[in-house]
Amino acid sequence: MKTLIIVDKPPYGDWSGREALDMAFSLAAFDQPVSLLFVGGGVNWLRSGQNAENIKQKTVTRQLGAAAVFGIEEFLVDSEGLSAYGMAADALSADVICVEPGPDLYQQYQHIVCL
Amino acid sequence: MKTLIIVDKPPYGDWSGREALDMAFSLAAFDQPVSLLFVGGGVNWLRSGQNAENIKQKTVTRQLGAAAVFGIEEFLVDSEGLSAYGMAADALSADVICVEPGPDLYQQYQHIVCL
Amino acid sequence: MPLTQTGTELMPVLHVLNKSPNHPRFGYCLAALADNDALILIENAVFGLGSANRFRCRVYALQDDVKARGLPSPSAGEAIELVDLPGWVTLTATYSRIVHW
Amino acid sequence: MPLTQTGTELMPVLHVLNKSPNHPRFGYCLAALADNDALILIENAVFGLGSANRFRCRVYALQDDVKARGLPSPSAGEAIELVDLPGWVTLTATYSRIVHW
Amino acid sequence: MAQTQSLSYTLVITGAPYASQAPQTALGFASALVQAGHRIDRIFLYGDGVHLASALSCAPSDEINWTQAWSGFLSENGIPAIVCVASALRRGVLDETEQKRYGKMASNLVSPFEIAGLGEWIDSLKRSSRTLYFNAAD
Amino acid sequence: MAQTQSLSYTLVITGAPYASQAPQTALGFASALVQAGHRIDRIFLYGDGVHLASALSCAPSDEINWTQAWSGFLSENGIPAIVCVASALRRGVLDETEQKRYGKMASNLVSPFEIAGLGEWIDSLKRSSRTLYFNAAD
Repeated sequence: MKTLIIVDKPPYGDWSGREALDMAFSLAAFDQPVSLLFVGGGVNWLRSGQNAENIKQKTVTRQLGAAAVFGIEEFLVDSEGLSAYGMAADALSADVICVEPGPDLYQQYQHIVCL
Repeated sequence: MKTLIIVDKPPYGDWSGREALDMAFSLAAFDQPVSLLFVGGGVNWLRSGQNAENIKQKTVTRQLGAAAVFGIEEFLVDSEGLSAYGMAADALSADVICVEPGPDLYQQYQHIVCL
Repeated sequence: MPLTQTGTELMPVLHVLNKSPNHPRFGYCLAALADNDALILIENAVFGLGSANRFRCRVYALQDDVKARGLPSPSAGEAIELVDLPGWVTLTATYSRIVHW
Repeated sequence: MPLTQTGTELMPVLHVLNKSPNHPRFGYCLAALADNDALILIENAVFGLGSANRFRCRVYALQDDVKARGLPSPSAGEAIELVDLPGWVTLTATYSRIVHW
Repeated sequence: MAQTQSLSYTLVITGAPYASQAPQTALGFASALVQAGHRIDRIFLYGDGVHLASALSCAPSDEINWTQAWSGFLSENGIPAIVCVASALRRGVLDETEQKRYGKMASNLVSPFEIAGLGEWIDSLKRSSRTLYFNAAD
Repeated sequence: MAQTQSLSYTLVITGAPYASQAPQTALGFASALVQAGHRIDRIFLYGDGVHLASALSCAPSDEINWTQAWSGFLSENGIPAIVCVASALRRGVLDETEQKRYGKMASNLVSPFEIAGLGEWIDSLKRSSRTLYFNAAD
């Protein structure tokens, strides 16, 4: 029962990404295989050098760091999104696999969630 | 104190347009000059032939009809939005003025509200 | 039909899309469609009926949402089928994998 | 400075934008800018810093939102000024007309 | 496309009433599901969807109160309905247990909704034939 | 760009906490306004922004409770805060008067917020030097 959680909005401006991540953490806690896919504006979750202290939120980088520890299998990232936001795959805050989201990718997952 | 209320989302899918319209009605009720501008997806508020009975909402056409009665001064509509959604200016549900939204238009209003 | 890594055959996907055509997710959904998938447009996504030639698979649209918004019914040449709520239910029963955009 | 229909001189506009660059409203805001207006990017709009050459007026960005998102500070050649909250307050006091996108 | 087999469903609602069309679309779909002879394992409210379970919402007299409509549908059909605890606490949707735990002056969870964790959602993924999502539109 | 004159402001918040960044951005701005010596005529909550006035919201211990933070700021500075009645009723934010009128089991409006109509917003447009809007981002 492999699950893919898609994050397509940047962090901090709204809450949907955090609640998507909570779903991923829960799956991992219940030993269900789960991967995260960052698409479009969502690639900004992986930007290095974030510091949300002054806007009084938790910096999401630390949460993503916990994701690997808690058993989230893969961080997939949309390569088109990376280039749209001027980000290099080797300068991200986490180890990622660059993908081109399409049918070949999605068919590997039984459940796909996009909040 | 001329006010412009901008509606840029289609009706029914969310509530922001209705609440923007409520603001316009209130201004008119307090005898404050107010115009509505429909931009982008918002032009679909003016489509003729709407009937929201089956999705259990009020059809917005009737509300727009009331707008003229209640003293809302003008319905402005973005001509680019009309063509993007394949709508003809002479087949709309209300009398409108086609405009190209830009600085020349906006400078005529002291207050501009875009929810 | 493509095989997964584990060798089991996967059913095609029913994609459910409720976003307007100018929403980024409309594009992500388009990019996810396989030839043998199906797509149903609901809520604000029915504004995308006019761009149906961009879809590479079977396309349905929820009648109530089309009617609410005053959109013209698709012509016979457009290969889009209007469905009612029971029709949508049938689609979800037919496709074992469903993605909501 | 242009004159309105009533003949009074209008102050230029401070535009406040908080939407991501791929949000439709980002474009509506750009189309509304006059040469002597000012624009301040806050919240998710700071992701638009990289496309600052599309803005035809003075551009500011809220430092806290830029820093939160890990975006590089604009280089000297980019003509974008980072402001803190007191700086944003000063801008709102300076411009008598403010539009929030 | 004929399919007469009876299946089990979970519906996840993440869009709020009066902000999105999600709860209304979901209710229409749920009614059609029951009519077609399928079983609904549970309704799961997540994110902004938890506002649907607020007993305090009051619709104008000429509009449908989606909380009441959902509450009635769930009771009539004996369908379990779960509100995600993490989403609910942040947004001020509380049952009496959470009210006491946090020392609040009132609870506002409408029956038959109950508060529970994401484990219920995971159980749906495992056990329901289909898990569907009703999100905010734009 | 120097401007030392003291002005009066109204802040309209239409984005909900835990769904948007609007209440936090607005609070940072409001604090800076007061520090700069400007006056805040009122805060006006509209649309989803009314959720900010729910006394029942509970933040996790390591997150800021934006309702409490706003409530404290308003009280300390004696700033009037209005919740739009039409938006509030639909979304289940009630004071005791509305609770009784609609026969509900509880009220949940946090002090010092008060419920009133759009007339208060129009008064702001007429009287405040500036009316600013804090909307949901995306």
